[in-house]
Amino acid sequence: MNSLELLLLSVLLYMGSALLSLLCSRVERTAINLCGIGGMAAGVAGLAASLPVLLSGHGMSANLGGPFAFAEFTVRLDPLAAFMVFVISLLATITSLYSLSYVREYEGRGAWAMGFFMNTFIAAMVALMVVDNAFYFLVFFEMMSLASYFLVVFDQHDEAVSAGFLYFLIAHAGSVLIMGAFFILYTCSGSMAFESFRQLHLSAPLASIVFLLAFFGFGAKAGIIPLHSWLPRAHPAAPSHGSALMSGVMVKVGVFGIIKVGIDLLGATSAWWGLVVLGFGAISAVLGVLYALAEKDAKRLLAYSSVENVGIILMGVGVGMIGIATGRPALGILGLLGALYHLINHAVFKGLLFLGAGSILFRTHTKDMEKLGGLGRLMPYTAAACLVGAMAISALPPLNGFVSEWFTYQSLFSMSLDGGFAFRLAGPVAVVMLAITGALAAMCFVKFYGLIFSGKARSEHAAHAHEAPAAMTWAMGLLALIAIALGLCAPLVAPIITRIASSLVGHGALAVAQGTVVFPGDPAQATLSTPLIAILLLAAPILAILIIGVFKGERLGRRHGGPAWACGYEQEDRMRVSADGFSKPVSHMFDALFRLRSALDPAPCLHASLQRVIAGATRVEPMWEDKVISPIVRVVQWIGTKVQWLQHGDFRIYCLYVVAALVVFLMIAVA
Amino acid sequence: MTGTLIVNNLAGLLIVTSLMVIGAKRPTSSALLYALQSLVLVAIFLALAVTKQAEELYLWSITSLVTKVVLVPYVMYRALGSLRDPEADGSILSMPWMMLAAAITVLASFLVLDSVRLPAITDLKPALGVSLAHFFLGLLCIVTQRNILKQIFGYCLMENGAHLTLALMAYKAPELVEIGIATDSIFAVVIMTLIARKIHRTLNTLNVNQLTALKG
Amino acid sequence: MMQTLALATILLPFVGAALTLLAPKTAAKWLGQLFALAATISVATLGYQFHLAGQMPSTVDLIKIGDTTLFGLTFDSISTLIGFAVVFLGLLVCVYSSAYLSEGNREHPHEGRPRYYAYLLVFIGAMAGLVFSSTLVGQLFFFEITGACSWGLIGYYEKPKGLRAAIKALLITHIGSIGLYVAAAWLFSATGTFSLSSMAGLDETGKLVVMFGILFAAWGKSAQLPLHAWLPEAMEAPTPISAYLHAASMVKVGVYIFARGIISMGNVPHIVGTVGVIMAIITLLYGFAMYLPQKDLKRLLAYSTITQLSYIFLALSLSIFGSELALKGGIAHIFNHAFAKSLFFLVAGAFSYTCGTRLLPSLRGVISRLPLLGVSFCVAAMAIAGVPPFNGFFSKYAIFAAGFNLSHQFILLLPLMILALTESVASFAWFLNWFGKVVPGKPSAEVAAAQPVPLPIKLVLVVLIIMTLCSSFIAASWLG
Amino acid sequence: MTSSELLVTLLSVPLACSLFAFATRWAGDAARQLATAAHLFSIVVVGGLALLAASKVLLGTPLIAGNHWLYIDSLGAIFLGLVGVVGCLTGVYSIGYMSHELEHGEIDTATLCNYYGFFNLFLFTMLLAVTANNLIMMWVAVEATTLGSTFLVGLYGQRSSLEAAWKYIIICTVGVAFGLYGTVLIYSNAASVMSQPEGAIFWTVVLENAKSLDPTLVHLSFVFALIGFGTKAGLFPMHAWLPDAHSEAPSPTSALLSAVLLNCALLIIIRYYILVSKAIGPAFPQTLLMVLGILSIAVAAFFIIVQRDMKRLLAYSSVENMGLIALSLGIGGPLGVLAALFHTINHSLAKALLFCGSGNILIKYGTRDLDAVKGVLKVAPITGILITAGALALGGLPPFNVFVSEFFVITAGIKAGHPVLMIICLLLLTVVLAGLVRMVASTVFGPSPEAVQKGELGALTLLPMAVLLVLMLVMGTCVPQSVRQLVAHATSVVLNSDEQPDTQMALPWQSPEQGKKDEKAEVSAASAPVAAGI
Repeated sequence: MNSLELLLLSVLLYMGSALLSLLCSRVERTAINLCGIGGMAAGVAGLAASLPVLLSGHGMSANLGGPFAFAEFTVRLDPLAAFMVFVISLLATITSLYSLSYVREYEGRGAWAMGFFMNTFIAAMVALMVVDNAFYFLVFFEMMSLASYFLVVFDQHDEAVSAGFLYFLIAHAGSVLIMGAFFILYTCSGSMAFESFRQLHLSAPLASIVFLLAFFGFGAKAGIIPLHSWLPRAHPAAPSHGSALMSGVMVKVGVFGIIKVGIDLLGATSAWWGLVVLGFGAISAVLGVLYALAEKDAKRLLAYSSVENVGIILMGVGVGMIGIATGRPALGILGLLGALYHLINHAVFKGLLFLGAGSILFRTHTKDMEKLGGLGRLMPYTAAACLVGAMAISALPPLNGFVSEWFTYQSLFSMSLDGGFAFRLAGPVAVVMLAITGALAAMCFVKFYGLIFSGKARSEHAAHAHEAPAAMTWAMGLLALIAIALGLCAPLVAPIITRIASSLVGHGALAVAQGTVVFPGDPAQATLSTPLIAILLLAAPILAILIIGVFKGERLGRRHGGPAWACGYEQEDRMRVSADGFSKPVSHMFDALFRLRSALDPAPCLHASLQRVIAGATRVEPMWEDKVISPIVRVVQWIGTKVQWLQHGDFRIYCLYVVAALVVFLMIAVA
Repeated sequence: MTGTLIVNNLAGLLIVTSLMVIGAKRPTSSALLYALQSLVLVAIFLALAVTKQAEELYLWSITSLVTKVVLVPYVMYRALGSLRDPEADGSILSMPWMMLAAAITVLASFLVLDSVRLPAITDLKPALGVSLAHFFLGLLCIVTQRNILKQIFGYCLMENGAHLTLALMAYKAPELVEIGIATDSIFAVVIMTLIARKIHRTLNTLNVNQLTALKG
Repeated sequence: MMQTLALATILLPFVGAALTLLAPKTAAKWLGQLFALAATISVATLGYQFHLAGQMPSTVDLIKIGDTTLFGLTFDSISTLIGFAVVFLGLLVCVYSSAYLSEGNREHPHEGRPRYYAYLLVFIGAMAGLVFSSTLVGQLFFFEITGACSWGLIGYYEKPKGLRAAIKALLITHIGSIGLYVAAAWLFSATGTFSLSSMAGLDETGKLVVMFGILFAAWGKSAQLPLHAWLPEAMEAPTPISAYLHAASMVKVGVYIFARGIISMGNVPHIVGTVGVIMAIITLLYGFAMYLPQKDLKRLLAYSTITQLSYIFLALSLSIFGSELALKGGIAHIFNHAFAKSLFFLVAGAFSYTCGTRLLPSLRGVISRLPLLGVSFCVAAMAIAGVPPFNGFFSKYAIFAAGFNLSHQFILLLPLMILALTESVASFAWFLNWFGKVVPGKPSAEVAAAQPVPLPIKLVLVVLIIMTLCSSFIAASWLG
Repeated sequence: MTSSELLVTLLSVPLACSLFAFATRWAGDAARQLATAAHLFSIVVVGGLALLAASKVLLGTPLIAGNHWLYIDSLGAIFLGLVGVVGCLTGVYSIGYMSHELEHGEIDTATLCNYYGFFNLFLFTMLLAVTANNLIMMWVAVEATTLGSTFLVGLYGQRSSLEAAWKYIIICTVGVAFGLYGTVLIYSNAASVMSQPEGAIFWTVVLENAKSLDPTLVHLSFVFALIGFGTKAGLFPMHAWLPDAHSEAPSPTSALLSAVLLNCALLIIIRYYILVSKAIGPAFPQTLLMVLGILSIAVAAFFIIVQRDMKRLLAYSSVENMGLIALSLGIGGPLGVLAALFHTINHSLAKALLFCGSGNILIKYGTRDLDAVKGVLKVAPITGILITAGALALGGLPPFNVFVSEFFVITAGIKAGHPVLMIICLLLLTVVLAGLVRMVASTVFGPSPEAVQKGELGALTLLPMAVLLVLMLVMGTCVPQSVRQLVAHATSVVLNSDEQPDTQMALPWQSPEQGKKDEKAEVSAASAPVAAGI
């Protein structure tokens, strides 16, 4: 089986299990298992399909025809697509595993349907990555949105429904923008095939229009600020493994699309596109994390954090595009390396965190962090996995988040060194923003972990929680391991991703790793060795413990638990750190930015104008009846009643009619 | 006095008699006057027959004599004599106005016929004009009178006018035609009379203004 | 063979209608279904034969006066495709009606009368006749029959409001038909024949007159501005009829004759296209604005029909500028919309049947109480809104692609296409909004008290859901 | 049977039966049966012989009989056929209708005998009108139709029916009297220019000499004839008697009046039209006909839309249709005339059907008021369906016949270069349709009143209507070859030319070779790809 066949198998497995799940609506347990196992199998097949391409760097494509005369179903598994398929499959495999237990929560509430939507959702994403035709691209793009929409509204309460509405609407509007971009390309090339788009050489203004349309279209999907408003509402509403996929993978589809159109199809010909991407990325990163910090709801926090991370990824993409546009392939590769690396990393740790949040929800039935606490002891595995995730997302070395952010930093530094004024200015600014982001992210996840897992339980549910089922802990564990591996094995992973990036840039591969170190193209600029850091980090506390253990052996044994010291007062609930309290200083500091969020919210304005339109339409609707049809009817009837006067009963007058007619006609005849 | 002159003068007499028919108060007197008029008509036929050497017209005059002078007036005299409805008496136009209208009609008819150029009737144009005018006079009777019985007479007058025209212009037509026309007119009169009687019986009126229930 | 089959498709329903009227009342619904089924089999076989014959377009003259063809049949991929849709949907509506028109119906409890099925059958036959007609006279003939049938069906419940609406529908479409009268007459006086194929030989004025005539007639039937007023009122009809009228038949008459005209004329004056496009866009926006105040599902669907037909008009008008893609997209949209909108209307009917209401605000939480209806609602809404994998997207996409492609040549099309695209998003939003309000959540009192959906209704809904998923592929592969 | 015998029989049977029916009033108890039998015999003979005569004309040359007094060419044959068919059907309907009236005491036996007598007399006069060749006899016959039918109109002897009868007879006699002037003018004109004046009385002979007639007089005579016979044909503004008479007459009579009588007058107009066209060219008569036609349509349309009385509404619809025929004649050309003749036939069938239907309603409900009649479909379903179909047909909706002829009218008009006029005409027809449909909607549908007993009136009242409906369907979908030929011949008669419009309509089941050829072509088309595949 070659990669494409495996890929096909993967998609068929997803779809097959999805459809079977529909048929098993009466036996939900079977449906759950079917979907879970099917998804896992499909995920594995997807991994198997993508790995050879990733490792070899050689893509493949096939043309499958299709019924539509204007669009052929072309499949192209190039390195970028393979990378994305890999990420999707990876997360899909694990979430499928997770779902085996998690979905039981939904038994009796249509778990079979959830399985159907879930697997369809994944299948659509996989297919979306590899189609090489604008038409089918949009088809799968919309199918992805559609399937995930149902995941969002699955709970059927008002909040979920309205979140779903917002989500799907923005996604659809985005897809229409994308459609517009594709149509322009189609108009110029005469074909819907991406291949023909790649051959095009558009004029700069036209290309810019295409790019901007695509950027905002995909940006809506990626959740860049200001098109992000659906994200913090939709992701929490979905079931957690769905949120994991949406947040971990689906938003990346947006990024993928930006890369696809901006670099793959248009060739990133204008440098300012990169600046745009960079700018939006930076803003999204900072604002995303700020908003995340202010959240009390665990899943909303994670969702805002996704906005932040997408911002970071886009910063990398932006740098990559600038590199390509300004003819600095090394910079381009570096930027894309950072972006893609962060992409997979974010998928892993955000997936992990959402699964963790899901496990907590599964046991405690709440997402409100104010009501949690002390779960570290009750759910140790979950806590451990979440700790890894939180550390990774906070970019603590040697975990994966650090590596990719490091590459991004390096690319920004490289950019600042050279090129036009704008770029030299943009680089440092972006670096600063990235740094702020990093700091706030760390704070944010301290809050996340601390409020949920540390301290004492704040609610009955939380107090009686216990460890999640095995499938779920295994899934989280796996992700945690992958997060660690991606960090530690950076020297192995980075070259693979570099190859993808360089294939995008169209330049020879850049050396970014040697032995146990990775470096941004030039080892002289900077080097990083995550294994070494890991060893050092592990070594330092162990050394300390060893020392303590050796010298203060008996004291350790005498330690005993008791209430925390509260200046001598009794412990009270309100003394504990609350979610609000934790982020209060930050909220104060960035008050203006928070206020901006509500000030810029277009919803009230839209609502008002909608009301006006409705009122207008209500008035206009009967107008046809009143102003057009009724008058016509009335006039006809009026004429009728007037004409009736002719026939008023006196036959003598009737005789005169005859005479009159005769006279008139005689006059005509004589004249 | 040539035949044509006689014809033309008699035709003039027709107008006078028809005005009398219209003006008569009682239906019986109208019937009698109508018989008188028909007599004049028969005389015209005879005169024409002599003038034109048309044997057909003798036959016409005989049939006319039988039907119009005897039969029709008799029928009307008998059938209408008993019908009275004082409210229905009267006309839209008073007698002087009626005369004026008649004059105008005659004049107009003459004018219209002025443009007609048929060799057969050049010398009988006045008679032809009168016949046309007579026809319209009948119509005038129908239109102006309030009594439906008068309208029967109006029809008869029209009929006479038309008959005269026919005699002037189409006397060569087969006799059967004339008989057909005569039969038609008799039947028309009979039927009208019957209906008038029925109306009088059912509605107790002869007033045209009462016959305006059907409208719109 | 094909000729016989086509004639059978046209005539069988008429025969069935006559029998239905004569047969006892209880037999009516079975006779109706039987004859609709026979016609469907016939048209399907016709399609198969046509396919075997290599999908070569052909024309057969049937009724001639001298050299003038009065009526003939035309077989090409378009007529067979649309013919199948109208007859097949007729069958589905028949089946559906057999359950809908029963004492169990909550909104209109009564047993279907023979004349209902008779009208319906005549409608099916007339639609088939119109679709296969190769002459303008034939089209006009069946055009008017459909008008008469719609009159009978809209006023079926014999309520004053319904009767009024029926007359309105009849008269407005009849006024529309004046265009067709003029077109046919003009064609005849210019070329001495009524056959569509001769339209290509007209001079410029003739083309303008004929094409505008057809366009006007098409507006009337397809309820486009300014002749749209009959359609929302026509919702007084029994719901299966609304489904048939506003999805498959009545309104499709207009677009179909327009499409036929364009295909037959070949080189259509651009001014026709310009007028067509502009009116389509205006109707599109107007129709959308009218979505907003609607609370009655059927009225909402009525306006949605208007806008969807505007899309078809847009497509067909664009094809005048030389876009093959637009033409195919338009035809495919006729086909796709037929199934999607039927589904939607039949869902509305099922609501009436089970819950006794079709007012959107009183419907809530359908999915938990009536899952099939919820799913159908969703599929229909998504299909109408143009979300893949449902059929609406595929044809709409082709229309937009063609439009944008043409805007390269005709720059003024660009803003119009953008408007259309905006409308597309907006109507998507509106349907999604209602979907969110109606389908999920806690059942409202009406829904909670719903009675079960009868089997025939379920069956039809399932078939339509399947068709909604695959009709676009059928259309695409059939049209080539 | 020679043509002469045929025609004489045709004319004499109804006359004899009529007299017999009058006579039966003295037959006591048997009167009803005797009169009915005579009536039945008469209408069957008339129907059969009329069709026979028409078919003879179709197969051969025009029939001339009775010393040139009677003449049937294909034009006359159409009208003769109509008199026969509609007369026969309404005759049958009469039996059912009148026996019902009798049983309910609306009329007595003597009136019934009178009814049958007058009915057949009326038939006779109409037959005479359409077969007359003698110009003056034509007039006489038309005048006689009035006289024959006046009693029918006033049969019920009620206030309104008497009023209607009075108006009918006065206006028609006055109007038709003008026709006499036209006749006389033509005759004397012809007589003065022809070498053998005695022939000038015959239409056929005059036609041969039409070219030598004096143009001015021809102008005048056409105006007189048009106004005169137009009165009888119910063209605006001479139509005023029509709604009254049609609405007050017993329904079968209304049907006969509307479907046949008007046509008889129309035939005379056409005869004059032929003469005049030949003498002075068609422009003048066409203009007049068009003016009258469009005026009639317009005025009648508005009358229809506000009418609340069912039979009056139908009566106005007759005005409208007569207008349409006149318009079509006025448009002229082969197509226009063809359309006019077709429309004559179609209108007759449709109107007869509707008047019969209105008769059923009248009996059932005792009123013709549209506001009072409701739910016919529930009371008498078959009647309801037939009325609905008839009204739709009359409104010009396919698959019925009126659509076809209306379409031809429009086509002819546009071909002749009157697009605006035709659009106006179509709009007016829409108004008419509105009126008819509104009538059906308010009577046929809706809840049925409690007071009305449910059930049909019996086969005799339904069968003729059903036959008419079938005829209408046939005329609307596949006009029989014979009718087409007849109309085509008639058109050539009207156009005075030997070239006739080609109406050889080919139907698939009528030309086996044609069909076979197509099938063969199809087979070869189907087999081509297969062969290529092999």
